[in-house]
Amino acid sequence: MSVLIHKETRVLCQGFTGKQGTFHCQQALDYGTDIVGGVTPGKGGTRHLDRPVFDTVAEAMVVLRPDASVIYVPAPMAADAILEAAAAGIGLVVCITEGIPAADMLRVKALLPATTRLIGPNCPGIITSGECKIGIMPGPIHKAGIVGIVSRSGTLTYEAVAQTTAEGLGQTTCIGIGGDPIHGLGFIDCLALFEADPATRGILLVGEIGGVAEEDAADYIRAHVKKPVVAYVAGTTAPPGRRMGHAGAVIAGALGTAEAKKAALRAAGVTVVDSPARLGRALAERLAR
Amino acid sequence: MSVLIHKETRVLCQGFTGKQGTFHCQQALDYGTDIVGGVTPGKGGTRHLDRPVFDTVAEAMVVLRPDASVIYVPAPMAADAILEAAAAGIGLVVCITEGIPAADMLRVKALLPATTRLIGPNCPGIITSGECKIGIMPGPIHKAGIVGIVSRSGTLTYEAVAQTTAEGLGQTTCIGIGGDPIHGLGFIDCLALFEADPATRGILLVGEIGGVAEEDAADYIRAHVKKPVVAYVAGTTAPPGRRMGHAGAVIAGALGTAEAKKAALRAAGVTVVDSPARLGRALAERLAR
Amino acid sequence: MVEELALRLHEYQAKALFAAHGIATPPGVVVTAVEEVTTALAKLATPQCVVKAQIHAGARGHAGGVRVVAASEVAAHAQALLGTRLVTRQTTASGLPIDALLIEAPVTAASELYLACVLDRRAGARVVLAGRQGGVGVEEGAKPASRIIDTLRGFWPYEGRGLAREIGLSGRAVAAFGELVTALVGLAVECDALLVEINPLMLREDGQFVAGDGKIEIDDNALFRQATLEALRDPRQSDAKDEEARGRGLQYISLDGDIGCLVNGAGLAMATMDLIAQAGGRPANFLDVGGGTTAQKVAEALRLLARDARVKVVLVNIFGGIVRCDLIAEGVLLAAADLGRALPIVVRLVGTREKEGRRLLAEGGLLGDVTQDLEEAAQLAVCRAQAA
Amino acid sequence: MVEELALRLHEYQAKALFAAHGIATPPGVVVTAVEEVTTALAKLATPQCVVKAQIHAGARGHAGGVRVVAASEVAAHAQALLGTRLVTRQTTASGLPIDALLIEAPVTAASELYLACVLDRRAGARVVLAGRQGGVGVEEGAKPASRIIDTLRGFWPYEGRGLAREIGLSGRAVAAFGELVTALVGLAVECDALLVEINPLMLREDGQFVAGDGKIEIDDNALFRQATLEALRDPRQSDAKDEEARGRGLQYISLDGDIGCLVNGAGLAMATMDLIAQAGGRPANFLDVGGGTTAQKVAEALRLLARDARVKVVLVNIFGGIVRCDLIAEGVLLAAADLGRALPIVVRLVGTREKEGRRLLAEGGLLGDVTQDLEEAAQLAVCRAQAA
Repeated sequence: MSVLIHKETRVLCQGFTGKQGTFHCQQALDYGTDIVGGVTPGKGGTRHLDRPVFDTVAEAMVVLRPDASVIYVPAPMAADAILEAAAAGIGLVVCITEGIPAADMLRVKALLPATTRLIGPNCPGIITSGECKIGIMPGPIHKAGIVGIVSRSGTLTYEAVAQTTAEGLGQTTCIGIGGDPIHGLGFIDCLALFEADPATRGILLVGEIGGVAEEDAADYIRAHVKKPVVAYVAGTTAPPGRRMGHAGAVIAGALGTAEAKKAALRAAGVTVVDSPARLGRALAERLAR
Repeated sequence: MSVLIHKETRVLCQGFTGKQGTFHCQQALDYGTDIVGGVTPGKGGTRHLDRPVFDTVAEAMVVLRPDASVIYVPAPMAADAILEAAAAGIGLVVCITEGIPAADMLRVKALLPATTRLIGPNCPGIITSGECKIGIMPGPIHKAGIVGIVSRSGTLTYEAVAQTTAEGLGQTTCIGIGGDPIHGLGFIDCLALFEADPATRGILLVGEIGGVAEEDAADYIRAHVKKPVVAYVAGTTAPPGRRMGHAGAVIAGALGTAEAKKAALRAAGVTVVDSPARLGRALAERLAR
Repeated sequence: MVEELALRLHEYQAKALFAAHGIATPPGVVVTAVEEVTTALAKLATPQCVVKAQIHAGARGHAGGVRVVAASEVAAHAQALLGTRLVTRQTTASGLPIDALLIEAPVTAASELYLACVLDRRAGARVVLAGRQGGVGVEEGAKPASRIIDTLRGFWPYEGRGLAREIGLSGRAVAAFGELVTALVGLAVECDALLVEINPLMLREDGQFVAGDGKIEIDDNALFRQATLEALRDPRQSDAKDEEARGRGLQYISLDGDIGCLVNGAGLAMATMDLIAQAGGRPANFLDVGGGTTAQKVAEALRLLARDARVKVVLVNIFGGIVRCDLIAEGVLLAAADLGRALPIVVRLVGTREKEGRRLLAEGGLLGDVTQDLEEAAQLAVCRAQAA
Repeated sequence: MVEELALRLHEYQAKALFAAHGIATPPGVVVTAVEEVTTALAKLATPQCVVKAQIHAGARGHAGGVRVVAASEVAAHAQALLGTRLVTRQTTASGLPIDALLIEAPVTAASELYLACVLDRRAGARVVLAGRQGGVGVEEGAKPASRIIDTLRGFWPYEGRGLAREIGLSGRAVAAFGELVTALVGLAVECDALLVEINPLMLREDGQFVAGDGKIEIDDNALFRQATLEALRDPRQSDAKDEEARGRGLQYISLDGDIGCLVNGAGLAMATMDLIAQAGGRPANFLDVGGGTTAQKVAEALRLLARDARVKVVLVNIFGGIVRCDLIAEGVLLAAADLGRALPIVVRLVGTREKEGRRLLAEGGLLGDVTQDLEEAAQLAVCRAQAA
């Protein structure tokens, strides 16, 4: 079992023939992902990586019936690509592209139908270890197992993965939700998925300072998550941000600092580690209890 | 009985203290309409026409609990006024203002909640004869009776009213839906209301060339309206419009001409008169059958 | 006359807006005098030119208003056109003045398409129309593909690419079309346009699009926030009386009969025309005084109507709602003195302050017919016109 | 360092945008040299002036960066400020350069309010904040009223009037506030601003509002379509190395310790800082090479880090995903030669092509510590820094 994607997931790539799309789709194919084809406007009818290319997602949909789409198109066109996938009826859209204007994501968020889940943008993607890799994470560090991982930070996700692999726990699914201010799936969505997945026995959550997503996740965990959760919040020692004028302080109040996040998570029964190097160990210990 | 408004309807006025608002609210009061107060931003707390004035509709709502609002604010602010009334929870908004940009009305149409009915803009308003007058129509020509009137044209509405009064039929309710390209209630909405109103025994429909609202109304009448309907379509001899380039022809095809409208209405069992002076007589004859 | 009121732009003005919104147009220069032709040709540096008369009407090609000319012949051609009036199928018999010419380099197109964004009453939305077959054949060819634009969602490039595929485009043109349609809709929204039309839309061999012609109509109601577009108004393309009426806050429509009509409301105007036609007559013009008028304004309106030499009788047909009949009567009396006996007046006056109005007319000794009956008024006007 | 990346504007630039969007600002002139003061004063024609140092930091008042001065004293005051650096509570100890002064006529305000439009992560929307109490006391006073803006619906003037009533405004100020907030939100949307703040917002006796100060931050990700705003960038208000890194497509953050850090990803950067702090050390700076880097870029990044005189050791902490460890190793070796023995390097390299990277480092004879352990790397770096 796993979350959102698995061995049978048929994956389409938007921005298939570009440099990023080509490289990461090849990696995904090597990992065993069922990349069924791609979309590049103007290249419809050709083939790439031995798979068909279409001008539009709608046309690809008819022929390939993909379950998910991964987006590598440049930032200025990425919002359009997300909505194109959603309009064509694709249920899971993973947007890797970084640098998308926040205003574009506001519109995407407002227009995304309830039938489409978005992961990202500006994220490493999602991987079900040993089955399906949609994104840019290094495949070899993953190992099929029992830990669900959700992370706001790209590189720190890999730390968490490597540690659970090293501890022999392995992962069910690992989701990088991305750190952009406006994004798709959040901590709570992923926690709910992991809680409901029988194969997932423990959860790692990697947060960062800024915003209040960790505090909200803590509230959710207290009320709805029975599985053990271990968390790390990056930025305990980061200097306070000077941006957002008074508005940031006015909106967030005392929330948003690493200490506030850690306290909230601990109060919800989460094991919070102070070192990102101890995520795997701490979860192994929680699971051994 | 009547449609939408009656003796008990509590009416708020937006743009209450302006020249138009003042004049027509006084007329409405003279007619017996229950104008409960008004809104003029910046004049909250004062009184006008011996009624309270508020800064916002939301504040007026709390105190006055109006059922309907009539709008006399200038065109650039009219869309804002409509949405303000809707957001405050007013169920019927009558916008008299003319000259509202079509783009503003597109947004209003897209944002208007299902719980608010809009009449207009650029219309004479709505009147239930002898009970409640919301708008700029001359009160004295109306007489309580049995005819429901719906009209796209302002002045021609008065012709229809005067004729039904002269014929001794009188009116239940008369609705001027306005001639702007993007507007609130349409022919079909009003036909449905009149069909459902026990007091309304016959219906007058006044249309114009352009658009396909009369053709759509004809389809509706054939399927849903059992009461006798008499119609006039202005513009039989008007020179063909030269606007809208090829786009108009492409969209409308053969529809939109007076002949097409008349044919559609006749095919739906509507008595179509060629002279606007014969609406009342024709309906009296239909009712006498 | 029930059409949405709109400010119409010249082709060269539309193309300047296209260029500002990233829509390619052919290299072109506008000239308003023959002396400017040399400089224009130097800028274009092309052996052949397309010379296009800038008037507010279509069907210019058949009328000689669009012609391919050798560079050496442009000056002579410009001399022949500038300052004259062009009559096309879409103008009146007197045509429209040619005050400017657009001189363009010719574009070699692999094919000609049709593209427009128009406000659609029925849909209650803007609609995009895209046809594989453009040019004069658009109305005869296959029905263009269309997309209703959700006002809040807006139009996205992928929808344009979908349209491109639907009308059979492939290769580079697909992405280019997506961008093009998005830009066109963006222009329509930003400019409060009721219509933006590119016909023909030229598709070049390299998959790029060029706007061969451009038609833009701006919502009159939005001009208060579109000052730069209002400045593009060319009053010389309208009837002088139309512009004068506009300046006085009235609406004027010129027709080809002999009865001058003063009414309130577009619906009543059309109804009056229908009744006049049924009685066997034809209106010369219409003046809509709208709501909230004054006696002075009514008088001015009547004088404006009477200034048309074809007018043999004036029909005043007013159903007073906001408009007060007594003010109308005052205005009629004010003007009647100037108009004199030579021009009969028929007055039909009902509604608000109807009695006061009729009393004023009686007391003022109006030398004309006064009635309350709509059909009778029309018949009287036709009789008087035929008798004149 | 996890804050959204943004282009910050000067107060005078913000106020120019305000004016263009119909938001009133005090009469003001910008001077960049003492010679311009005379002309500026002539334009303002006011006996007293407010002289405001234009730097990218707040709390200028206490630091002498905002002062009311008699017109006759402005030149001397300008002379004293221009070309110096201003240190405030919000700057580093070295402060920021004063290259321009905004000279304004004083505004007499009945009261000072707070108004902002900010992108709010939690709401997933823009949010308007309006406080009856502005100025420096905004964070201490009553919590401002707020409205989450529905992205598709947009913000309407009536919502601004509702806010006005909610914070206790009445009379003329109600309608004015509705227009003001609508204009502010319009500016934020048009300019892709993450923040637009007016503090204080001055309310005059006549019910009109004037922007006393202005802070605008533009979404870096949107600058590709905001060319006119990008042109407002003042690189002198940023750390020179920050700007150099930016020019090379890197992200640089200057701190106050002695360990130079090269990482990939903001999360790993913060985690590295946390680990260094736990080991008892402090970073001097951070350079994030991001994804898709090259050996050459890594070498340049290392040289940039080492150029900071305070740096006693460099810590390279990379978890290769898109980034390939072998390229990082190549870059480290390229730079190591220049850096010399004097500057120790600690390398932690795991992930994509980890083995190849470590082999390259071993073969290249790197004179430094290489480890795979995250905590060990931080501890080693702190030890080396303390020993240096």
